[in-house]
Amino acid sequence: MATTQTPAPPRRIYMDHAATARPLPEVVAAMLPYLAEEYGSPQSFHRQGSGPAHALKRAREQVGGLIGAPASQITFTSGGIEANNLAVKGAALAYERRGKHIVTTEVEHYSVHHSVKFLEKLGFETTLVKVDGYGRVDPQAVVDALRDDTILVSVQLANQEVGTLQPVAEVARLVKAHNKQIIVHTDATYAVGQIPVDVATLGVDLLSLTAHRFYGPKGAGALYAGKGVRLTPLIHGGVQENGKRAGTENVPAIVGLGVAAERAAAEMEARVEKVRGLRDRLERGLLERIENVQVNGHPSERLPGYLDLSIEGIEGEGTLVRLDLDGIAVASGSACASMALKGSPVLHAIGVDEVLAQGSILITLGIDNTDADIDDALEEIPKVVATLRAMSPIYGKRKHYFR
Amino acid sequence: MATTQTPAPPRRIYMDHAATARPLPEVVAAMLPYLAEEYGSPQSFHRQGSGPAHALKRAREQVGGLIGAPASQITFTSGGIEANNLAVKGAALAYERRGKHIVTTEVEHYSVHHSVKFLEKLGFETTLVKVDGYGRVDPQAVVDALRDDTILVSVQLANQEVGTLQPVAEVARLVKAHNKQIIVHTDATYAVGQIPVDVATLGVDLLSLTAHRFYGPKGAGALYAGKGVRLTPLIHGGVQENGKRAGTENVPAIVGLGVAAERAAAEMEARVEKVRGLRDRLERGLLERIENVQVNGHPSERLPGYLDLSIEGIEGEGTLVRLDLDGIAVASGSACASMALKGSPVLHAIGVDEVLAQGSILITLGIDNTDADIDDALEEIPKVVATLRAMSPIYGKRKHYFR
Amino acid sequence: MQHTDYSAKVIDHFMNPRNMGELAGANAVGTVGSPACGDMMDIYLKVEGDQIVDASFKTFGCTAAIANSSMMTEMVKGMSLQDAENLKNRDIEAALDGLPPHKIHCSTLAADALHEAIKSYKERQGATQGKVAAS
Amino acid sequence: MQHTDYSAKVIDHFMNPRNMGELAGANAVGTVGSPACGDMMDIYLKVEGDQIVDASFKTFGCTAAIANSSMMTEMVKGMSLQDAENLKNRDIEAALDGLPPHKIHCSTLAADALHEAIKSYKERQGATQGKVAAS
Ligand SMILES: Cc1ncc(COP(=O)(O)O)c(C=O)c1O
Ligand SMILES: Cc1ncc(COP(=O)(O)O)c(C=O)c1O
Repeated sequence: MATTQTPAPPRRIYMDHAATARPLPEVVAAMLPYLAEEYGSPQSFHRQGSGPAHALKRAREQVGGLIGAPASQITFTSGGIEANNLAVKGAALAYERRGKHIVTTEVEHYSVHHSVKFLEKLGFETTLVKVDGYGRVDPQAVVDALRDDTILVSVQLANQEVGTLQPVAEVARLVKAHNKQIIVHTDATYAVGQIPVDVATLGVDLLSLTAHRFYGPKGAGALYAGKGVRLTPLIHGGVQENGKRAGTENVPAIVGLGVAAERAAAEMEARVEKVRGLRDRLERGLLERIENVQVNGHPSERLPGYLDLSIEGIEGEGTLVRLDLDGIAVASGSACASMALKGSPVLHAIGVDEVLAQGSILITLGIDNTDADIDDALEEIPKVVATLRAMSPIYGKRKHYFR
Repeated sequence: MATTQTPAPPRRIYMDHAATARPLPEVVAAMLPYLAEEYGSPQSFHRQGSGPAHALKRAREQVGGLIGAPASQITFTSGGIEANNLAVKGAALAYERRGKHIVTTEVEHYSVHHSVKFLEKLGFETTLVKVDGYGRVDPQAVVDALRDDTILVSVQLANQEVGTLQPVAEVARLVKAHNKQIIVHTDATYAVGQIPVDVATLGVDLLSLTAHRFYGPKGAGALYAGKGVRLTPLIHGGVQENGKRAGTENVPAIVGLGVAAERAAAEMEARVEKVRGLRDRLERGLLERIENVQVNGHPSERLPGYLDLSIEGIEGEGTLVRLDLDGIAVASGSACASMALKGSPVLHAIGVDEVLAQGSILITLGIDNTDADIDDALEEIPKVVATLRAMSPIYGKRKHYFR
Repeated sequence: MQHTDYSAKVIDHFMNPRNMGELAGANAVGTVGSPACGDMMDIYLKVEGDQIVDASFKTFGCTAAIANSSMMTEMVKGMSLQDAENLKNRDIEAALDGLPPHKIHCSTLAADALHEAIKSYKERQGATQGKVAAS
Repeated sequence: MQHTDYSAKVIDHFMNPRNMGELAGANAVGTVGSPACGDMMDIYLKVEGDQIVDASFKTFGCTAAIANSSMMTEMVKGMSLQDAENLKNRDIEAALDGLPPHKIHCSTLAADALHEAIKSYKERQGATQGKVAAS
């Protein structure tokens, strides 16, 4: 099959920071030596190992610094999904003698959901706590789901799709008050580097993060594990990462993660302000220019860069393609745009109408976006919506097709 | 504690290719765009995803090409240890209804051994087949270990410590003749890229490899899985890698793996010849210059770059440090040089005297070594050995201290 | 997949859809799909005697759904009813220089909408001409 | 760890060991460790009256084992037997500017070898002087 030869658009505007972000130039620069002269293994006793070993140590401090944790409590992984798998499976298997019940929410990432499904095959049981129309979980509902044999609670810090922030500190406080032996995990993959995150304030035992969400490289993430928290390794077979995660360390990526963490910590306030400002302008502008559109997620308790829209009468994949041909990269929760051809379970959980869910567009801004990007988006998105609505047999026929 | 301020030696000679190898400059060059402008996620539907997606496809073909496998049968992982975990745990859990018995050898890498230990906690049983004094397994002994409920056989292609090659093709042939339903895995992490490897010739179902052993980057490896071979994922939660391995793909590292695979395939013969030539000269020269030393592993059926020596009367860690201060980086199977402070189980399995095992030095050559490196090693190693022997209270007292 | 996996023809028909909109004087309509599943097509035909003289569409759906609708309406204009009944989704797909594997169902949808329109037209013809439609 | 985690003093005593070799005229020897476990030390002392007038070592073992042997023999030369008996592994470690955590046991070994040598010396003294060694 021939592929498209359409010339590249004059300017690419990236508004899909939920998928991944461009590594900072200083991140890449810091990685390069570890791809070249400092190629040694940190486990080697000789001199070739010492540069990489010190680099790991430094990165561990940098990552700890970003989330208020001692370096010794940071375990490097290949990314956020592995960190979530290690947290959920690792804690469940380490504490299974205490019980086999896990509490989590309807809106967690697949890496938590599928880990839990796997554990169910090993005899574990799960309770999925519901969320409200903003995607928020009620901390009391989490407590109500606890049982005598509950060993693990996993509640994300920010949702991957609508950006809603969960009251994790409150969840942890109540769960620990109920039974302090229960391990509390938070998937903070979407929050770390985007908003201030502090493990002490949160009061969690385990916290997952990934570098490529905050301008670090792909291939490196971390799991914070508080003092005394045991984990059965997911990847067995070596002394690396204190026995919690075997495998020759991906030194270049971990170095990149460290630098990205340090930059995020240093620039946090400015980043939040900038990204939220751009997002708010875009949100206001689009709501002014497009009618019959809804914003998904919590109005205020939401990640600064997130804008998830359900646009009546059109379908997301086509919207995404037209925008991309105009140079604007966004994502969509529509079934057609997903590799699995499945609609978004998050939009379903928060009660978005099924047809509206097919018309969802996820715009996620980052620190590399500019005012000019917002101007362009405010011009292009309404045009594309109008064009597709003109083709739509259902737009304007809400009573027929929408609940 | 103050650290050493010794000035760097004039020239560093790296002879520890068993630990890791320096990525080729063309590998690094190929990775760079994917750390910069081509930073997108291969799962993104928009244009920013298409460069990375095509890069993954290309890398899959390159890796398949190196081992004679179709691209569709290659699953990328974060490295060889993860590939081994996925192979052993993934196959065991996928086929556990057929039985719960696994056969492997005494000399496998910890990633296989510890995966099997983990499975034992889930009710699996294991038989460890013994090896001979060269570290070789007898294929008939593997067959003798099979039971009606055996579902998996895992035998490495080359040993990590003494370099001995296993008769994997013969093992696979006999096992399949016995019961073709049994899944055969080989950890080829130490062989791929060093010697010709072809999955059809081997007749295995699963084969692990890692990039950084053959001049690719850290952070990328692969598991070959033949048609129809099922695997329970180790890392759950995404559509990546056909559902076999979730997580945003580490595109830069995978691209590097692809290029390293292509180079390895193209240069295989020349590499083998060069590295073996250097090794043979070093081996002969050292045996001439040092008395009371033994070569571990098989005399001929051994990886081309491997030279594992047990040197009577001295201890390996000190030898390694002195050589390193002279600019020569090698490894040691001595307990003192290992992070775990444990002696080498491989040397134990092949019956090396315990005291001799403490004096083992592992020299592993690669394509970046030169004739001048060998000259230097032939000069320095005997000197260091003589110095340390002069300090040793046991050298020359074999009757007292050696069995 | 990325949208760059679509052929140039798919992108062309998506960006510049032919025969888009309701058709004045249409005497046959076919509707398939379900908005909740992400695609729905209305196909309008103007049939004169045995021939489709004009065709149009309105589609809610992805790039491939819209491109298949557009291509299909182009293909059937001037076609005999019988040829149109024999038009297969593979024909539309081929006319678009192929579709990514995930998107084959979109060509099926377009073919189904066409066949649906013809069937309803025939039923109505049978009814108005006082004949009972053969099952 | 890497050997660069060793202090400069450790590396210096390893590369330039002091008092290495058997000691002519030694009247006390202490041997500790086991070659199968990776380290073994012979410590030689020449005691005159209450004082250690000379000391030497032969060691099979790692960098830290050799450096500790060397440093310890330096420290005890000229020491009274009583002070030497009170020498702790921490003292040797401190004199070497610290040891990596994995390697603390090497300083223990050196102290043990010293104490072993003194003990055997005293026992022998007791025997030759016709006294019974106090337990
Ligand atoms: C909520 C959430 N957690 C974790 C991850 C994944 O992290 P990574 O892709 O770095 O493995 C994702 C990725 O899409 C996610 O949405
Ligand atoms: C036999 C063997 N297999 C696999 C591996 C590991 O691969 P990686 O470090 O790439 O995870 C090792 C590493 O030391 C090994 O010795």
